[in-house]
Amino acid sequence: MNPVVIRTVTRILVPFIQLFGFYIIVHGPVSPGGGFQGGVVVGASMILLALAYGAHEAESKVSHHVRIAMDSLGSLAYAGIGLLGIAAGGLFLQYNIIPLPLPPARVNGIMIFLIGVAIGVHIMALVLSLFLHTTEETEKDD
Amino acid sequence: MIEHVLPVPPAALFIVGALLIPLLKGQLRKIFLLFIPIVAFVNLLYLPQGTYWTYHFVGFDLIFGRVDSTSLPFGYIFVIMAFLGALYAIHVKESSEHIAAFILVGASLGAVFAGDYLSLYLFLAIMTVSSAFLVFSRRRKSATDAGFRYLIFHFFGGSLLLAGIILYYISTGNLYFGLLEGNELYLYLILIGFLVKAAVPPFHTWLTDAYPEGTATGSVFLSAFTTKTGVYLLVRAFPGTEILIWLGAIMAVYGVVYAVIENDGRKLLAYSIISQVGYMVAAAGLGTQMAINGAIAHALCHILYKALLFMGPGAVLQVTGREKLTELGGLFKAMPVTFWLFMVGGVSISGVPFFNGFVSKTMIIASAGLQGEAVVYVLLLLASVGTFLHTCLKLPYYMFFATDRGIKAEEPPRNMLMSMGLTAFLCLFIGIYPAILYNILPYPVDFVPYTTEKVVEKIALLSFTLLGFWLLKDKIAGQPTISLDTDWFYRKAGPAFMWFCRNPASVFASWKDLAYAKICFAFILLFRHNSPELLLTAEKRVIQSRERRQLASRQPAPLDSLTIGFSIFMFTFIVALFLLLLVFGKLVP
Amino acid sequence: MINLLPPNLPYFICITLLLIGLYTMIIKKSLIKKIMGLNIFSTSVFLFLISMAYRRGGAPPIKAEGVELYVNPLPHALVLTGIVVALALTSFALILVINIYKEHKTLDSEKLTKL
Amino acid sequence: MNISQHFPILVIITLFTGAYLAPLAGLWKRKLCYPLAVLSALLSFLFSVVILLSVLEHGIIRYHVGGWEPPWGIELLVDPLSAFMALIVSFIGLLAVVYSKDYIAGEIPDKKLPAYYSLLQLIIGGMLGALMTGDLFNLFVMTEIFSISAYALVSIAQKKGSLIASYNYLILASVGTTFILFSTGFIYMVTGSLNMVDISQRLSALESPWVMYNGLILLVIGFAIKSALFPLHTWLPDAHSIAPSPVSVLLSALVIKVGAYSIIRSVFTVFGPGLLEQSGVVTIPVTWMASLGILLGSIYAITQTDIKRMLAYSSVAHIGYILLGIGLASTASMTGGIFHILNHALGKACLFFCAGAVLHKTGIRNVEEYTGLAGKMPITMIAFTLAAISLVGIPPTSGFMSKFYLAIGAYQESWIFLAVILLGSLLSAVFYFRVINLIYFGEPEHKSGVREQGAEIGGVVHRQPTTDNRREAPLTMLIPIIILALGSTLFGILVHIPLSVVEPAVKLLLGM
Repeated sequence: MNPVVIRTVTRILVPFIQLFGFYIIVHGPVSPGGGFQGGVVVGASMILLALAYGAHEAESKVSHHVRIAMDSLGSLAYAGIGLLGIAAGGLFLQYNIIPLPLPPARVNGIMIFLIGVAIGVHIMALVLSLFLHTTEETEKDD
Repeated sequence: MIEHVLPVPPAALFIVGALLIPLLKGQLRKIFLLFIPIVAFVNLLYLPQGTYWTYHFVGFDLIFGRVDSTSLPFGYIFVIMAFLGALYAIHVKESSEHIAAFILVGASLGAVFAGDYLSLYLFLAIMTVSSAFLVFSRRRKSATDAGFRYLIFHFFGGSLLLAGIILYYISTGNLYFGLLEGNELYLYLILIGFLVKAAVPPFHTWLTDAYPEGTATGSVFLSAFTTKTGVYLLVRAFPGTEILIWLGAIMAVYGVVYAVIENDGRKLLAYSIISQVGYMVAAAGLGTQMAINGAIAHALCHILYKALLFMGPGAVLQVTGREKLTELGGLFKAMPVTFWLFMVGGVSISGVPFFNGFVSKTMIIASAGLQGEAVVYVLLLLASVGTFLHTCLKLPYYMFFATDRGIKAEEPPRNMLMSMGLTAFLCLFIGIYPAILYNILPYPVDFVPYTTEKVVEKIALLSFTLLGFWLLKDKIAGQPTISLDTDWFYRKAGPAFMWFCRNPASVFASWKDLAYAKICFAFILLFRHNSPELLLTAEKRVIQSRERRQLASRQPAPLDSLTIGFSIFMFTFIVALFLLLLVFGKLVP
Repeated sequence: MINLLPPNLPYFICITLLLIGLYTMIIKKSLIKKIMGLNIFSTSVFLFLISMAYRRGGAPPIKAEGVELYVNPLPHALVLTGIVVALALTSFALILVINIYKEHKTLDSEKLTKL
Repeated sequence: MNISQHFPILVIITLFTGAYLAPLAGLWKRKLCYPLAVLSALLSFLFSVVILLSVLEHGIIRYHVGGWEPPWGIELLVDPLSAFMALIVSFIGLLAVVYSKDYIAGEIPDKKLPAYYSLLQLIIGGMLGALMTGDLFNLFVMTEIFSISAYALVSIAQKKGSLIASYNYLILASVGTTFILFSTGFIYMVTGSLNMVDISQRLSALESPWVMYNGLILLVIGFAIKSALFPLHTWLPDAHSIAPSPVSVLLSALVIKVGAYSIIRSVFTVFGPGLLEQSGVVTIPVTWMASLGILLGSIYAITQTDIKRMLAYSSVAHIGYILLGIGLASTASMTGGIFHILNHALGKACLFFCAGAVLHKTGIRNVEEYTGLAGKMPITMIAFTLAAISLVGIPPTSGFMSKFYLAIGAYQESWIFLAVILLGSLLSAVFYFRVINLIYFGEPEHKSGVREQGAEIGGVVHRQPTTDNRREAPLTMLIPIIILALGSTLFGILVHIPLSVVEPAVKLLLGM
């Protein structure tokens, strides 16, 4: 197998995969899909990159620190939106009563969208981390 | 002023006092140790009869102060004994021993004044732990082992008692501790629990095992409290129970027989405790007013002279570091005061007139006679002869006279002598003025100890024994061996139990392996499925189980070498079992 | 008995898979194979959940005009969560196995218990 | 809307937020992780105190997350039992976090500190979530959250054997949780609901009991693995003894209790008081397994020489007491069983903390080497003694009271269970007093030999033991020890405080 073929195909495909992933995240409120699925797709694209170019390539694109930050910020954003519901006088995650100058259905949609993005950010970092951790450890050993 | 402060629960005084001991040092601590019993005694004098300090405790009524004429005498003597013991032990530097001793005193007082089973059990458990700590304080292997056996034995007795208490609670709905009558199961459980405390054979082995292993000062405390609390409990709950008469009489003789052949001074005294407690148990069994009076009076006197007797060999141990009679002898020249004080205890226990043993022991024997229990009467009389023989003649003879082994010795510390002197004085005082004792007994006493007939009978008996001892004194010399008693069983039981814990457990593990192998074979047979994997697993299991069994026969084998495969198999097996039972309708109610 | 089979086929498959998973976990000595067994095992449960939710002729659970019969969406949510959990477990177990191999140079569970 | 109404969710969210803040803080300054973790644990502890008080005053709290009504949305349901458990969990969790500061410095590499504190908060948060939820599926998710954190925490120190212990724990417990999921699906299939209260109403209207029994059996056995009920305990001794001491505390004092709690929930809430008669299908076998566990767990503990392993086996015995009480399902036995959850949590946490302090200061793990430690670490050893006495069940301590209630409940069923409880206490006295005896009265000549041997244990080189006499552990370790020892003693005298919570909980569970 010639790595050139794989690398070229990967380089062409990765942006499209990521785009598709983002699409799934963004369309969460109105169609099947959502943050988790989209995040996994984006994460998988990075795994593809790591497979074709080696783990260090993916590592240099999204470093360990960035992954941890994405991971934590995603979850914290989710919790924050949930807490906004309480701050607005409702229940936890009751985002439809958050006082924005928009009709309630729109607020609902926006909040689901934001939650989707938060989960997506969290998951893409997580999936990549999981993969890189396993490879990292073995490579060190060899 | 003092009326406003007192009375407080006597148990609390000692237990709180015990916790303060480590904070004090030097002279201050010595004063404190003597101060607490004095305060406690004054406190008891201000304690009117009645029931108080009752607390409602999550649905149970706890009674911490049931003060009546049965419990009060025990309270007095325990506090006096605490003072004497503290004086005897005041030179000991280590606070742990003092703490354990004071907690023991406090718990005994608590048990005596407890009016319900829950608080009684509480104090009995504290007594067990604190007296085990007194034994542990000796800090050597044999003491540790003995203390451990003591602990386990008493926990065992306590468990039976607790079972009895629970049964009692379920059947009556309350926890009031009082007279028990009837023919219920809980009655027997509670009785056994109390018999263990009172060291009635065959539950006596903890006593002869542990008391000689205590420290010189600790044994004085040990000898006074546990068995007498047991006697109190029997007097309180089971007066007039037929079986106690026989148990007591046999116990009295049994203790004497073993004491005569015993070689270790303090072990001899431990057997003699059993013998003396036998009198009290028999008296409790007789259950007449006079017998109950006798039991309590004897308990009181016994605490004094037995403490004195334990102080003697304790002082010898303190000075010479030896305990075995065959290693001692000729100490009279060096320790005359100790000897004479010890002899006061010796004649008291033998029931020589004008010493306190006489006034109480004759009371019990006489009440047996009045009841028409001829056999018991004779047995008790016989035991009293034996007591004279071993405690008053044999022990001092071999310890202070006999062959002079040239042991360097001197009189013990002054506080020990003072304590012994005080105890001896009390023995004599009660012997001469028995009225002071008779006044605090629960029932009116119309018994006159000093009739010519009784005194002459006693003196005649004792003189003949003395004569016999002079003639046979070489025959009954202690042998440097351990005499065989029922404690053999449980000395062996400890190691056997550890063997059980290690070995059958691993044998069990090997069975599990074997069963697993069998199941694999069954799979192969059932499905005609010739999987080499399965076959291999099965064979390996068989080998493993054989190895385990061999290991078990030789030495403790490692237990938990279970593979997770097996654990999952276990899980699956349980689920399958449940489901199968469900399918066959065995589980549906 | 025979007519019981067709409508309940997914359940039978599910039970078979479940037993295969358990069998693998019990018999296979390799730690990795045990993880595979665990995955098969949990997959069988997912299959069970999915087949439970399926209704013949049901539409995807998105509100649309003129559709009465929907596939029950809740079990799908359960399965999704279950898959996430299984993913986390598997990846963690694999990392553990890698480390075990580095430390002990073997993946045989029988040998590992003897340590 | 009152803010205190949101506490059930806040109690969980605080810890989860803290768990994700820890890695972030770790990127910036590692030292920040500890105060953050303490802060979030403290907050959740305070929240659970308020929850408990308000549950006692106003009755059950229901909280609908996201405003969705029960059959669809996730419901948090806090009754006296879950509030009681939540208080225990958050309190001991807080102490474990506090204790970690000095202990963990010698155990795990500095690099892993953020991960450690993150996992610590996740495990506590997961347990609290499992306690608060009123939804069967959510219970499964929360169980998985704290279980996965537990697997990771067991192996975090990378000691010899810890990886295998963690692996075994993972595989076995996953089989259990998969069964839980299976059973959840089963129950959903027959009732069409995941809400516990809803399920219990629909189940009692059900015609055929077979499916119901099936679901119950799978559910209870699944949780039985989590709670290490006797024949399924095989993962416990390794995992609990190899983990770092604060983690051992969490596992032994809390995680298995949450498993037991889930069994209570599945038997008494999911299957409801109305079906109590029928739930004998599982409760009767559970009592027998628990009785076996009491005896064999104690016997195994006697043979151990490693102190933490001994404590771990003793946990097997004590979970037996708890499940015995629950399985007998009478008022007295349930009171005893649930009260014993508190006592064992306090006592066992204290013992593991003490063992950890000794390990930290001297590197001693072997029971035989405990000789004469009373002189070196008097406070720790007094605490050890008090906690051990409480677990043996000697009167003035709280352990006695729970065993007393248990024994009353046990005798009402059969004398065999009473005998088992008493015998179990006797056996536990054997191994606890062996240690206590060594601590206070051990032969002093052993002492010199100990110092040379105890240096390297489990692959981690501990600080060289010092020669001066009094060396207590640092304050962050000592204070939790003292608090727990006092707690396990005082609750024996102030029994009415825990009982005032346990009694309404039992009444509610038994439908009285």
